[in-house]
Amino acid sequence: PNKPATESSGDVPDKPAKAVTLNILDVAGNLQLTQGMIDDFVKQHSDVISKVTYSKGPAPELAGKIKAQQNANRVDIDLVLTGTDGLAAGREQGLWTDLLTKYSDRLPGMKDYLPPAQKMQELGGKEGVTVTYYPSGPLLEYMPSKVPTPPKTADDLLAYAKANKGKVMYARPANSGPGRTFLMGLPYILGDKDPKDPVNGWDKTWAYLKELNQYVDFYPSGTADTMKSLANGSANIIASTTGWDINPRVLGTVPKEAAITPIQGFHWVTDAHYAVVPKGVSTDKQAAILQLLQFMLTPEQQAKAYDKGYFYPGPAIKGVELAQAPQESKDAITEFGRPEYDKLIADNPTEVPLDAKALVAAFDKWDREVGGSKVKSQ
Amino acid sequence: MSGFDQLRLDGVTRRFGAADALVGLDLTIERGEFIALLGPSGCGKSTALNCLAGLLPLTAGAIWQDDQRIDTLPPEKRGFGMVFQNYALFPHLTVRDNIAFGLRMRHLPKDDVRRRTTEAIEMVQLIEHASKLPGQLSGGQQQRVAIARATVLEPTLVLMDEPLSNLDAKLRLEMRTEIRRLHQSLGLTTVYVTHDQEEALSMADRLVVMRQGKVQQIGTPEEVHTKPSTWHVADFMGYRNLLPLKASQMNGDQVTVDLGGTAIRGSAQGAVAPGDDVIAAVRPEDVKLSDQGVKGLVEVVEYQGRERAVEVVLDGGGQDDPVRLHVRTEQRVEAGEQVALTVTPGRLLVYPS
Amino acid sequence: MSGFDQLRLDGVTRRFGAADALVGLDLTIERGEFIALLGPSGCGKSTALNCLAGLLPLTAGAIWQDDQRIDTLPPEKRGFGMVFQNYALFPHLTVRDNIAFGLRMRHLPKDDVRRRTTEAIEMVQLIEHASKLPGQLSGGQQQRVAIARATVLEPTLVLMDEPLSNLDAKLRLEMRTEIRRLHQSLGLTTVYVTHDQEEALSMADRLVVMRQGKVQQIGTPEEVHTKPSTWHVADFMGYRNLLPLKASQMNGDQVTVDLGGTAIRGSAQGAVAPGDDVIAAVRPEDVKLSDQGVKGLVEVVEYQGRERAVEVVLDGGGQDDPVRLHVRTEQRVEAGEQVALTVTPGRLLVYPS
Amino acid sequence: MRQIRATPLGWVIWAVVVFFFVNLAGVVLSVLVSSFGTKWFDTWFPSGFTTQWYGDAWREFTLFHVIVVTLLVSALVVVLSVLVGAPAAYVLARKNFPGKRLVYLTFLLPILMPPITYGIPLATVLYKFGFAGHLSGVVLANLVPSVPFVILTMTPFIEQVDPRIEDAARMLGAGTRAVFLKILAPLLVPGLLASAILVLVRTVGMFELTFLTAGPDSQTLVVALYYSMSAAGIRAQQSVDAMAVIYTGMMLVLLVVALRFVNPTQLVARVKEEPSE
Amino acid sequence: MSATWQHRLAERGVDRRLWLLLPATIFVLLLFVYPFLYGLSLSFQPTDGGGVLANYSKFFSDAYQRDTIATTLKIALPAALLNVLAAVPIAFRLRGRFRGKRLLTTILVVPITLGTVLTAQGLLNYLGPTGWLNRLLLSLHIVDDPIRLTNNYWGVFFSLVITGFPFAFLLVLSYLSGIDPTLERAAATLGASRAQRFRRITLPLLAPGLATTFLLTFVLAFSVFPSAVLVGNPAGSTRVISLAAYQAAYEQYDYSYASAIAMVMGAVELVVVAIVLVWRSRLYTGSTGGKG
Ligand SMILES: Nc1ncnc2c1ncn2[C@@H]1O[C@H](COP(=O)(O)OP(=O)(O)OP(=O)(O)O)[C@@H](O)[C@H]1O
Ligand SMILES: Nc1ncnc2c1ncn2[C@@H]1O[C@H](COP(=O)(O)OP(=O)(O)OP(=O)(O)O)[C@@H](O)[C@H]1O
Ligand SMILES: [Mg+2]
Ligand SMILES: [Mg+2]
Repeated sequence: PNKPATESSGDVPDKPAKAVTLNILDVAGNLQLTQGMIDDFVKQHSDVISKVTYSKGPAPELAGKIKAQQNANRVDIDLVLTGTDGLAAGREQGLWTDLLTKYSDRLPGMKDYLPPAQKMQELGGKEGVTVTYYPSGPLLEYMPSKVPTPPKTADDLLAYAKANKGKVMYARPANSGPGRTFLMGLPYILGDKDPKDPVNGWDKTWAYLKELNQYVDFYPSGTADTMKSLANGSANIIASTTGWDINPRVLGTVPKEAAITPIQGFHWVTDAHYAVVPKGVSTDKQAAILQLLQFMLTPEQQAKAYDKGYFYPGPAIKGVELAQAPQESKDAITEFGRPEYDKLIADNPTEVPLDAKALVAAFDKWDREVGGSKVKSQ
Repeated sequence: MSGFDQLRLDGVTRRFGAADALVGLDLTIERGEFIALLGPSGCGKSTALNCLAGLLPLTAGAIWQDDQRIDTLPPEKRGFGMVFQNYALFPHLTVRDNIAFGLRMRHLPKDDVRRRTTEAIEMVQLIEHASKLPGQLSGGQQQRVAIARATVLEPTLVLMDEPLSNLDAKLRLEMRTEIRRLHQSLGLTTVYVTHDQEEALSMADRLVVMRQGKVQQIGTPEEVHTKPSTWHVADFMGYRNLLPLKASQMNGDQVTVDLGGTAIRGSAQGAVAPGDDVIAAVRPEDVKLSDQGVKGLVEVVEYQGRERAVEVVLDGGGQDDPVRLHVRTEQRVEAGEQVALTVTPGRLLVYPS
Repeated sequence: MSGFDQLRLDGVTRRFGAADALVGLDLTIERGEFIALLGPSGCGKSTALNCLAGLLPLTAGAIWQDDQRIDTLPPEKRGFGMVFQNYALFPHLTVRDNIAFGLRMRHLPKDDVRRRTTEAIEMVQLIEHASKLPGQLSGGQQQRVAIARATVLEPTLVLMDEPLSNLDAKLRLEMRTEIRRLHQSLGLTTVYVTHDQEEALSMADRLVVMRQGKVQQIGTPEEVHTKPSTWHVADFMGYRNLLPLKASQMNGDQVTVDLGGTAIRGSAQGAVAPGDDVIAAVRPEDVKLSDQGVKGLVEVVEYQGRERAVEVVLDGGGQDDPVRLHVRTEQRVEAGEQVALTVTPGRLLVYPS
Repeated sequence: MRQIRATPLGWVIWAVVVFFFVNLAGVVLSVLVSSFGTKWFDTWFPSGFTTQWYGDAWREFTLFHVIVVTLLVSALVVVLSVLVGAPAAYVLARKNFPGKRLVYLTFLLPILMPPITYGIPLATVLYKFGFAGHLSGVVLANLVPSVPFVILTMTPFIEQVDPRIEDAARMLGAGTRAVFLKILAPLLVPGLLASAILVLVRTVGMFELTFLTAGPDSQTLVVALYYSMSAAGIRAQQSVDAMAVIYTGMMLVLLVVALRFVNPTQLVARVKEEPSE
Repeated sequence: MSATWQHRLAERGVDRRLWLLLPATIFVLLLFVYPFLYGLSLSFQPTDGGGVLANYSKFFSDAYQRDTIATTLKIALPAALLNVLAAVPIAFRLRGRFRGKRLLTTILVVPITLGTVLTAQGLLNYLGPTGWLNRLLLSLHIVDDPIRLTNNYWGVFFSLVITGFPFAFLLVLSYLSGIDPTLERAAATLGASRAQRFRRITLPLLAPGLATTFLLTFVLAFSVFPSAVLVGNPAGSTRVISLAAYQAAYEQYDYSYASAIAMVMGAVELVVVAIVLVWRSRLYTGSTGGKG
């Protein structure tokens, strides 16, 4: 059933000897943004890629799967679409092919990255190619009917939480994008010593979170639960991001009336999706993938990343306007998007997220000292 | 539950699907009686016993204990003891615990339980097997456990379903005596199912002979043995010779029938008229080899210890339907010998066919 | 597997834990023989049969079929048939399917299977029950299914473990004849376990009498019946009167013993010298009520059909250890009567005790 | 036919059962309703109904194919694990032999050990021999916990069968295979069914080993379900509900089919059943 | 092999039938034992260096991790016990024949199909602060504030009961079907009341099956993972040991440590299992008369 591993370490030709089929594994939900691009490429360049099979899976087990394949010398996943966590996990285990050292010139689109996307690409190192980008958060989302005067500052939030026990909610950071964005964004808001060093540099953040913890009932295990709580009224204010603000309202899981508010002095903690190639993929396939990635980094294709606000805005390169996006996309964002985002994105600084090690340390500390303290206090 | 004076079965009927296993059983059991249910395999003996014990709901009829109707009581409320035909020993309990089970259920003091259990184990001669599980016992040993388990309780009514069938003759005799002794000394009332006439005759005060779910005859052992009410009962009670003959002459209840050319007297059992087709019944042990009488040829001889079971084909019987007589004798005869037979006077019973 | 000429058991032994269930059984079975294993409950009969069948591994010894050692073959390779003491019917199969099972295992043509199965069902008189499940049958019916299931295969050796114990007397007689007939007409070799001496005597060519796992005597029915080798065998073979006496006089193998003050002649079985403690054995039917002889008091009378079983306490026996004689008689006697007894000459056996 | 007898304790038990099921119905219905709902905020029922979530899930995960694969995998796993496990259970139930404890422990471990410990090396082995990435690999990997599972559940059932029944079959010329097929199998129907259903449930729900060994064509429903539930990114609550309903629906169909074939309470001892009243 | 030897071995249980063990043994050896040993050795090779036992001492010296054992046992033992104990009387009542039995059994078994995800979603929907149950209680004024039944211990417990009960029920019902009802009837004639019959006859004969059932439900409950995350409070009161292993493996990517935690998990289970098995081996485990 498996194709034997063909040559994977030699030079990558410009074009595969004959059209290849690609197995793409998406562990970040990225296909929602990019499947259209890939399908278009296959349609237009069937001499390069004859067929693509998609599979999807949760991120954490990804590394194990690739590792098993590589140990057995039979890699049958050719391209992985992942977030920063999967990318880092794989890198730590040495799973990814170094594509960019030799072949970055085949990806001219990478020169047009938006500046923050460029910074995200630096996180991607020589293995990951940024395909989509968004500024993320932290933002607070609330129901105007329940919270007439939303908190403007971190202290406001604390005061509100104290006054409305259990009504402020964020998900366990390890399981939730908005949760971790909130965590990583706090040091900037509170002016901590070293926002990149969660263990030694986040004194104010930890103190703040512990205090907030007193007014929180529990931390759901996913963002979806916080959204649901917001929608059904059991939470009034939750942590959110641009994408998590727009898309759930498009989908109808959160009422359209929900509003967002930034916290004074916040920095965007950005996020991106990457394409990576596991070691052991044949050079022919690598060639095809390089062509595919270059195709995906063109503005016409990047415009598809607007989607329905899921990764708002989405495109990683400069000069991609909403107008270029498919009609569906435009309609959704016209109805549910927020004009204020343009200004917020323009006016607030952007920061790359913590690197994998620091992030794991932050999660661990949060689990033990914030989330875990619940065990003792009960 | 203390004793009772009378137990009345009133039209007790049990059907399995469309088949009648037991039909309209009427029987009154007096306190202290020993009653044997007797009949061929499948005639409904176990069914009757199970109905009495409360293990099978009745299809119709009622059971009265003195003035109380008990056929709706669950088995444990009736306080009867039962020995099951397939033993139904508790596979997870040792012999001792099997036997002690009922006593423990009655919450007797520990010492009492131990003493009475030990006595019962001794009675059935299983001392060295007391701590074995039923699966480690021989068939006969299992049966003895079942007997001990039921009788150790000294219940007011004991029901026994062929309790001795797997025992050897010697032990069977001993157990018979033991059961009778228990019955008498404890003042039990016993209903005893058996297929062994001798057992029934020797143990019971009254016999109930059944056939195909119906009672054929109820009577003392002597009545049933000497005056079976139908030829079926006779058949079952060891009248092995059942001869389809013609009645020739009547004299009171004396009938004359023709057997192999010889006229023989018998006593009529039921309405018989001269010229009728009748069935004449006689036991092998009531037919004697002698110098004169009905002539015949010895066909089969079977050694049975002191006696021999001999099968004689009568002369003059039809070619394709020869008349055979079973004879028991202490004489030495050989197959092929020519013999003459006489029937002990008064021992030939004549039934309408 | 086609037939064999001889089956040899050579020191066959089986132990359960520390207990010997069967010790050094030596027995040669000739083709076509009908052998009965006889002995009290728990003596190892079933164990012997199971060893022969291959269902129990031997602890020691060997089994030879002609020149082939077969005690290591699994049961299904030996090609023997077996009737189990507890029937072991397949609870999920109807009577018909139970009986057809073995034939199906031999992949016989469908028509053959049907025909032979039907014949077997007829033989055991279960036609109207053919489509019942075993759980819906009476005990006797189940046993008949077990018999039919084993014999329908016409195996070279048939092993039967008390196959008739749950049947009534009439059916038992019929089945006996049927089994003998099958044995002869199919040229089977049969090993038959029973606890019923009469059955053993009437059916078998040779008897093996066992006690506590050991063979006591092997011989023809007549030998075993008239000359039991030990008093244990005598006991088991119906010599219900076993009297501990003293030998007074010897004359060849004629011994004189003193019974209740009367000198009686018996034949010595084994080394007996004057003055020895001996055990005198005599059957109840060989003791006659008469006008003179040993005197005694009738204690118990049991009705047993034509005959009565009478227990007589001899005069002059010790107060605490009275000597009792069991007698069978056709005479009417009552408990409390004074009687005199004689022993049929030549029927008293005297064993060293 | 017997009515359920109403002792006081009986009433209590049935009351508890009914209470349990009323709440369970609430649990299930709330998901079902939600999976068909458009928007459902702080109200008793959603504001509208739609089948959109099912359509989306169906297309996004090519569920038809996934379901076919799932059925195939679970059927194979059930059949194979019974074939391999039942004979072993037989030996463990019937025989005492030297080293039995060790063997027993070896069979216990795969049930006790979480797949984290052996999942990745197992997948490596399966990739090495070319099974993984394909249906056969998924089946083999799932057999690892299933075979011991069958062994463990079947052992008590086999213990319950009187060995003399088997002896009788052997005496009638039945070899081991025939004894298994004609005697044990029918007698063990309740046990086989129970363990088959449980293996089925576990297999259909076994995410980890399946994910590690599945290729693009051999994903099962549970992988899709876990993805929809825990993948990064945004997914409507209702679409997870819809996936869960599809998952349950499939299991339900399998269960009902299984129960149609064999009644779990079909007693072999049925003929000796409590007398009907 | 000499026949004597063959007898010796046969008496000890070594005979041809042992071959039946072969397929399963080979299978487990090939596909489990090797990978498992690999995992075991991995647990002795800590990523961060240190001695062979570094992972284990790390686990046991860290209260945050060590406590997961107690947390897990606190959830798994009661849930497994409840499932088995509840299954017994219900299954017991479902023996025999009566109208609607098949339907009733099917209904009782159906929750087995729900799966963790649907159960979790359902519990969150139904028992959540604005779920139907709380709505009902609030509108009937039985409570003033919504009761919290999810995202804590109870959520996980309920989910284990919902998924575990039918499982236990199915097994118990089947084991029960193997017991010959005649035995109970025999006990009845010996004067045993319903309760006594159950206690003295049915229960002991059922006990080996119950032990197995308990083991299986316990093992399932002990490795509870998705529901601990979804309906529990994974950061706090329901931080079960499998979650600790999961975090080590998939959040911190320390497979070695994860293996060690999983080994500890297996060992704890093994202790419970061993206790139950030792107990079981003292029970009567033979024919229960029902099938022959
Ligand atoms: N559960 C049942 N279903 C159908 N028929 C049954 C059932 N139980 C018994 N029978 C039938 O009822 C009849 C009477 O059975 P019963 O057990 O009372 O006979 P029995 O007189 O005890 O015979 P035996 O001496 O052989 O034990 C038999 O023909 C039997 O086949
Ligand atoms: N599995 C076992 N474990 C221990 N002892 C056993 C086992 N099976 C049989 N025995 C013992 O071995 C002895 C012989 O048993 P066996 O079944 O051969 O007797 P039997 O002659 O057939 O008796 P019966 O006529 O009562 O059936 C008995 O004392 C019995 O208790
Ligand atoms: Mg009967
Ligand atoms: Mg026996």
